Amino acid sequence: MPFIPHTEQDVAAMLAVIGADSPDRLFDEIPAGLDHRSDQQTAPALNEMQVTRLMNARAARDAQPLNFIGAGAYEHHVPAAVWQLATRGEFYTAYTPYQAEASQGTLQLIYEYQSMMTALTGMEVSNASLYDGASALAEAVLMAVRVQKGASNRVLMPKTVSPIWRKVIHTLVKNQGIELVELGYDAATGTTPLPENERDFAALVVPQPNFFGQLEEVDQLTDWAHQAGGQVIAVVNPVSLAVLKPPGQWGSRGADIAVGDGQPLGAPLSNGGPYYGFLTCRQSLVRQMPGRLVGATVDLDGKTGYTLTLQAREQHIRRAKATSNICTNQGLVVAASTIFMSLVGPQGLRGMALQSWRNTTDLINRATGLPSVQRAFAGTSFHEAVLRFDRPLAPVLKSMRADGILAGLDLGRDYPELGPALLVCATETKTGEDLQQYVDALLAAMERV
Amino acid sequence: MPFIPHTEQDVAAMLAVIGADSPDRLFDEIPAGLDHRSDQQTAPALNEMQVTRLMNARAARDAQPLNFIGAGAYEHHVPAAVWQLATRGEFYTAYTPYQAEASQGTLQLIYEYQSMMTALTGMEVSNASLYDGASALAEAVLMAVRVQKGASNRVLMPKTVSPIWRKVIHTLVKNQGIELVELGYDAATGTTPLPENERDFAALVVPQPNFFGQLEEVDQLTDWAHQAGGQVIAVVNPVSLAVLKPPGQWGSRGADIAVGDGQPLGAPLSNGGPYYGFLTCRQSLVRQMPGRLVGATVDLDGKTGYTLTLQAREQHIRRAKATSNICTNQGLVVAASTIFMSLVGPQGLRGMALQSWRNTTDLINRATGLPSVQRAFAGTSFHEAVLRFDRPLAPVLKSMRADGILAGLDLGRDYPELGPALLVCATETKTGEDLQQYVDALLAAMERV
Amino acid sequence: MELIFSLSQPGRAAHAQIPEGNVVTSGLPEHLLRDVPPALPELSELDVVRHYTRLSQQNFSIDTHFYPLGSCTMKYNPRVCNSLAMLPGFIDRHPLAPEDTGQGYLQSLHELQELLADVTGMAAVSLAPMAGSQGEFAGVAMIRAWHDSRGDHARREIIVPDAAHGTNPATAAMCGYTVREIPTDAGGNVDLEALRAAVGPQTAGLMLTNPSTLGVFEQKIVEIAAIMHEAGGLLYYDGANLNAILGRIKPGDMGFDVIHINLHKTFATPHGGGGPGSGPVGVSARLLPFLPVPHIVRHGNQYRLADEHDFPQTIGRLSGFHGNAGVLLRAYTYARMLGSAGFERVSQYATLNANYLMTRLQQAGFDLAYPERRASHEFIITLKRLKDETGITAMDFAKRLLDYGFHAPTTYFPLLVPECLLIEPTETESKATLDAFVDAMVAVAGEARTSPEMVKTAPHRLPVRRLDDVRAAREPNLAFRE
Amino acid sequence: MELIFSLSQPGRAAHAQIPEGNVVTSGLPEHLLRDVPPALPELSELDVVRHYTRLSQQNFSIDTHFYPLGSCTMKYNPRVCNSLAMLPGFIDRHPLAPEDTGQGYLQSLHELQELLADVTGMAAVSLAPMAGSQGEFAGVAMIRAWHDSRGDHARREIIVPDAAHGTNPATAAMCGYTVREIPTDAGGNVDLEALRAAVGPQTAGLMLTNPSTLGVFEQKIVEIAAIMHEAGGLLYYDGANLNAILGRIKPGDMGFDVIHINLHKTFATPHGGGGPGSGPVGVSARLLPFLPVPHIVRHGNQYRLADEHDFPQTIGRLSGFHGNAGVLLRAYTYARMLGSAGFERVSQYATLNANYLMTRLQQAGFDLAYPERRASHEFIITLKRLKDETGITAMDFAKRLLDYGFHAPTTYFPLLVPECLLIEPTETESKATLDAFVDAMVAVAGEARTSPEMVKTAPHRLPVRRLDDVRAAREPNLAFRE
Ligand SMILES: Cc1ncc(COP(=O)(O)O)c(C=O)c1O
Ligand SMILES: Cc1ncc(COP(=O)(O)O)c(C=O)c1O
Repeated sequence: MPFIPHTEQDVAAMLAVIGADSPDRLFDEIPAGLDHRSDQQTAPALNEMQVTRLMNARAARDAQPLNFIGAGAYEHHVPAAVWQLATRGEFYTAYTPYQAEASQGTLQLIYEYQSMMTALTGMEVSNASLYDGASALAEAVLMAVRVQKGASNRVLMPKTVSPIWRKVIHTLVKNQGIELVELGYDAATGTTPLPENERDFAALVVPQPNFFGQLEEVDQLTDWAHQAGGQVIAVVNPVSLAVLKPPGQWGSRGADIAVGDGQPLGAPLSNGGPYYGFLTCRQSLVRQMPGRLVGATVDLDGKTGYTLTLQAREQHIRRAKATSNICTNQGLVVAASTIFMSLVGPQGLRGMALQSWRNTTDLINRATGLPSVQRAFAGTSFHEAVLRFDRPLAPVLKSMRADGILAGLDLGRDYPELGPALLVCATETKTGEDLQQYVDALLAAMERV
Repeated sequence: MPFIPHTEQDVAAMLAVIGADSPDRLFDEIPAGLDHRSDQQTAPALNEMQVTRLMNARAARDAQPLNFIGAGAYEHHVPAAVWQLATRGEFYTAYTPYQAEASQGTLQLIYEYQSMMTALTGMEVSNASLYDGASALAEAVLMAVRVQKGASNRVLMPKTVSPIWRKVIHTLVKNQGIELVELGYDAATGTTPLPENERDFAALVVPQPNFFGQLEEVDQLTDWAHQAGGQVIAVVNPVSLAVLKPPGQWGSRGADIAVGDGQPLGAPLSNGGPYYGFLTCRQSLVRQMPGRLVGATVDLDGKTGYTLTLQAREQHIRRAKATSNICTNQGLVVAASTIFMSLVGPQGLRGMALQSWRNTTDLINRATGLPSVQRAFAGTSFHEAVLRFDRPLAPVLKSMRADGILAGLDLGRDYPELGPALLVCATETKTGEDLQQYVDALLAAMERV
Repeated sequence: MELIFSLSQPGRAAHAQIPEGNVVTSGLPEHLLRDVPPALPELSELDVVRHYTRLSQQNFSIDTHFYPLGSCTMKYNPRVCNSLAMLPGFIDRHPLAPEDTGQGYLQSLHELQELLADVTGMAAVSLAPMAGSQGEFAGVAMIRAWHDSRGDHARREIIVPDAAHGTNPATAAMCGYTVREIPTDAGGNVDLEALRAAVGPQTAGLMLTNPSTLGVFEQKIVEIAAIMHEAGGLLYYDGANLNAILGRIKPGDMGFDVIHINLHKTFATPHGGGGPGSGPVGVSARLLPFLPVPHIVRHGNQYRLADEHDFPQTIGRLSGFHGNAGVLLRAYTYARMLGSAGFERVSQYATLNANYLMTRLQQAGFDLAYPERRASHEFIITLKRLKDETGITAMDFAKRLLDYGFHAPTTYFPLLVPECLLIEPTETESKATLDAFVDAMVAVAGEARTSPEMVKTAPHRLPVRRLDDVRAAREPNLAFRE
Repeated sequence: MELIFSLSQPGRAAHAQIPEGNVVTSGLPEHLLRDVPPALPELSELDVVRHYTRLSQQNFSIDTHFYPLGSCTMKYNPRVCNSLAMLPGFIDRHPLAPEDTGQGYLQSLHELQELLADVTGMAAVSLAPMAGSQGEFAGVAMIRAWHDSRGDHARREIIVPDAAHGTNPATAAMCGYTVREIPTDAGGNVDLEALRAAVGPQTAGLMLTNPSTLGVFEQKIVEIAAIMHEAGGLLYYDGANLNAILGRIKPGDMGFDVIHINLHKTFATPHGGGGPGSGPVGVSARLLPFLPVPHIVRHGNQYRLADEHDFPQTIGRLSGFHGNAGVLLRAYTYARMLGSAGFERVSQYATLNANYLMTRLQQAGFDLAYPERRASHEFIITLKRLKDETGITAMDFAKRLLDYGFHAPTTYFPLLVPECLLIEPTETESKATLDAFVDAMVAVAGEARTSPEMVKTAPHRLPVRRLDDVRAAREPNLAFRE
């Protein structure tokens, strides 16, 4: 009986106290006919040794090639201390810190996290996390519409926001009658022009860097939206914020809400999750925020302590009128991320950002040295960029894959107008040799196809 | 400056307090000419990301074939909880528990370990560990000679004790004038006959199971040695003790000292270490024991606590007259082992022992199904056994290696008299398919060579 | 403890964590750059390790304390599930990497889909939702998509019992529904008359937790399903309490059309101080076309992620990639270690523990909310009498329990039982632990009478004493500023 | 805390850890079997995890506390060194597997050999010894083998200063030598006259720690070497204090013939509550033939373990396989992260920290054992005056420091300084931590005068109060019995 501590004597003694003659008797309130124990067909139990061998074999089968895909999930070095600390039982197996006095570890950590995220985004308040970047953006859209008190249900959504994210947002907001207005991009720069014809909208979403890795003119976009009476929702990569202007300083008043995916801050790629979404905003919007918040307070002796606060926004108090239905969030990844940010500090984060930028730039330069490969866009790209090819991509990618390289993300499906276009990313994890290996494989592919 | 927290301001402030104008000044007592900073030629510093990539590549190169070698180090399943707990910072980065009140975690754990080892070996007291099984046996030899108060300096050492261990013991005891008298083995059974001609000796060493995996007649050997006035030193595999008679019950009085290598109890194979040596003995011999001991005591409130005790045996008190020079032992592996024993319990340990026995027996039966392979010895083997071949082993092993199998240990060098002989071991980690794979590879090898 | 920021000093850094090379920003447009570096703490590696090691020690957790938090299923989280989910092949894989690089992962998740469908009696399961609440969202969105697909746009209402978890009404609202609450009868079941009165052509569905959050099995479930289906609504199963019936009763058999499962409860994945969880959603055949994507499908030995092209009627995507993949791997490993026989044992022993603890507490003088009922895997006691007699509230009681080294049960939920404690021991705790907990409960009840002041000001043995929640909310201090 | 045995109950087990199949012992001779199962505890997995998690929290450790334990070099142990040494390729390899399966491992260790030889100025280094003390054994055994090889059997004596660590005389004895102790002069150096008087044709060698255990650099080292070598003896370097001179001064240049290095000190491998350590031994050219085996050699790109056949004059083997391999991998990783520039920084900052702390404590009124000397990476204060004035001993003082959240310095070692505290801050601690430690020292010194009883009965804030060591030794209770 894996994970069950009862001995036969225990069971007998317990049944005697209850006054039941068998454990089955404890289910006697359940209507007959619902009992379906017999026909379950699952695998027999494996002991730890067996399951270990099974999963080792599967993980070994999934040994990964050299990866140059970004597109929303970034391969960064994660210091060993991060997950060794985050998976300490006291963090790993605690619940949501409802009993504050017995959860100061988690609570202080979240308070530190909130402080770091506000520092990074230049905003005033941060919540304790949402599921991921995409769902955080959806929550931000809902929040912005709430903040505008329903003055408009239209939200301007540039095509330079990740196409998958846009789909997620659609799923999550459509039932509340919110309209996502797609904004096209400038074909030359891959950035969002001022949508000057738009007037009636609740919020403008501004990605920086955008999905193509291009830098948007965030100041202009922000000021324009504010003048038009809309909120500005920034979508940012947290690592880039070591170098790029934080949303809190965009334009003359700063963005109103900033969101993004926390994955680059210490979460491994891990097939896509668990990551987490962050959401920061102006102080004045705090009561419209979704998700948990931790605040500092004092105990009976006046000593500082931390506790969940402003819970009147949340589902367990507000029920149908809550700011969101979220309950469980991504606490452990936040713990890892907080440790990560503490370890790398501003210097390390800046190094990651700039080295990733340099490597991607380097890769682009080397790749566009080949006659059949060009940059898709002018302007500045950060740590991702789009390459345009003179021939279909699929066979090129297949050839490079055979040479042990995941060359990037094929944009054909989501941006057919670009022609054969590849989104590539080389973070600080890549060496000069890796880049050369990429270019060699690319050259070989071009010769083959 | 990896791992150094000082800022420039810190350094300046510290030097000012000291009254030194530069850090170099702090070395001004060192004779000039000894300074050799300039000519060091080591690799440049790697950051964590770089060293991680380097070591990952090296470890990947060392991906291991299916292993059927035992011979002193045994592949057993180690529950994931074992090292996750043992490497918690509080265990991993504590020192030897000299300040007892600040080290109750380590001290109570060692007390629990000592209790488990006495239970397992059936002896009265256990120390807190020695370096490994081989060095523990050497310490036991020295201890037995001390116990006998120098009445004899001869120790009877069967050839059925691991040949490497015998070499280690020679290294460690020879300078104290101790003579190791080699006892031959019975060619039919691979066990040690009563050395009836021997009279003048301090101790007889008795391995169980012996290096060939054969079961010795421990009762007879023990009683004989005691009658001859010698001490008995048992050398045991701790996993086997879940099933085999513990040294404390050998013969009519039990062995006097029991030693072995703790590796099978939760230490990974890990290229040979760190493992640990255990040493248990009769209560009456406790003051002759080498190594640390933890004892229970009480604090000022009468509450139970644990502390290092009987330190008057040790080098830091007794100096040249200490029972051993050992200081640092193998604490962390003992921590892992204690957690391991708690997790598997008597049932799990018995399962490991019997399943290993069954698998090895099964393997032997399948292998000796081939005409050219035979068992080397009659009698009972436990979870290792010797196969004898009709042809040179090297090409057979090479062929099996090419098929992804480490077939066992070639005994040719240490026991040339056996002819082509292979020591094989199949622990509980091996499945029926693994055994079949072995036999298939063996068959293929026999056809090839 | 000191904040990490107070350990910071300008110029300090964990140098081993800094990428090589000194890159300057020239080439990046000045006006898009940040002028001052972010105020992250500047620390050595030792500072960080020491701070978070010590901080962790200030938590109660399953690994350190009995944690009988009702509705949360704080059972043992096997350590091996963590190590296996962290294997390089799994954690190094980019979610957009070609599917041939992730067959081991996809196979495991496909098997998990099948296994969950089997154990819940549903036609299919999607692993996309990232927690229970997102599972609810997916489920209710599918209910809406189904009605819409039939042109039945009049159904704008979701019914929830008053005992329901807050996420249920909140989710219904997120899906654009209005919420109608129905009462619970004296025995802890849904008030059938009220339900009959509530249903109509406006009814989209009913969200039900069974066993309910009152710790009892909804005995009229078959009738409820009939009422609902007759009215044209669908039945949603909140699977937060699946641990109580795992391997014994299938929600599908009770007539539910759509369900979610909290893997971080029933399937022992860690709560991590607040998440991540995973809330797979299961559907009956008629809701299949609406499943969220991506969905893992199998072709012979090959596995792939099916998407909008395969499921044109899907409610869509719920996350940037594929949900909380690492959590799913942990749940899968756990499920394989249980096997089918193990599933049934989970609910059996969880129920045994709850009924034993309930009986012992009743015998010790505590008032049960539903004394005539069996406990499911949890049960409620009410301290109303104690409060009337001593002024000690459920919260005071809970805080004092912490001093005894026990995490408190859930307090003040469900809302309809006054001064309640919702107690869920789970199957992984031993009788000895339950007995020790009873002793502590009795001791605190005694103190409530003998030294109420002490109980009111508890806890006394924790890193902080009673915290001022009101002040936290009145003067929000949500981030450190120099 | 309760012992693990008190949680045990017959029939309980962590079932996921039990191998499949029900094997009976028939076929094994009855008389060789055990009659009752060993009294190991019977527990669930949760019991075990909870017990050892809580137990761990009762320790001070580098990861939780400043730990200025003199002579022990309690510096930060980088976490990455642990993860890398635990990679499957490394931990799954059987030590007797063919060498082609371990080239990654062997290459790393070969590079470690070279790197240690370089940084110590020795001709070669063997990684075989499993801790400092075994390194000493190997070193002294080589000294003996060398004299023996020259037919010089009269040299039966090893000289050690009175300040030496206990392992030095103990090791000399284990190698069959008699030990002659020589005194220290007032300045903390070896008394040269005494040394001159002690040497002779009976002298096999001298064991010296430099910087010495008194926390000062042995200034006459060049003369000492000359005296020794003239007398025909060899010079042994106890490298426990190598952290003080790493990357700056090479023992080989000081004239040492053989040295050991404590990797678990200078190379930051964890102490693990008592080990494992590793004590590589380095030799000058003339001792090369006697190196312990196995020794890693390189042929082009291939690495292998050389043994007795390659080193016929070897002193032999020290362990069943090849020493504490996993510890060596950790040290190697650490060394690569430092690089040569990093080595020098270690000694520089360790020395800076020690001198700063020494100066601050002196300014705060503490008595230094050697006020005229520089501190090496550690230094000694003596509380003799305090004891005379207040009755508070160094041990009382140490215990009270624990209450302030600092591990105590080494007490009563070296033996020749009365009421001494040997304080080693290491390079990985920040000025802020050192300042906080000074505050605590000052506070305890104040308490020694104002509330001596409190200091004498300290600690007061730890899991236990002062333990009765005398009782532990008088009535040894070394194992739990039902
Ligand atoms: C009854 C019930 N329903 C729904 C939920 C929501 O699940 P989650 O927290 O995973 O979003 C919970 C968990 O807290 C619950 O207890
Ligand atoms: C000066 C000195 N020499 C030798 C040793 C012995 O080293 P080990 O404990 O590694 O055997 C120590 C360590 O305690 C020491 O401090």
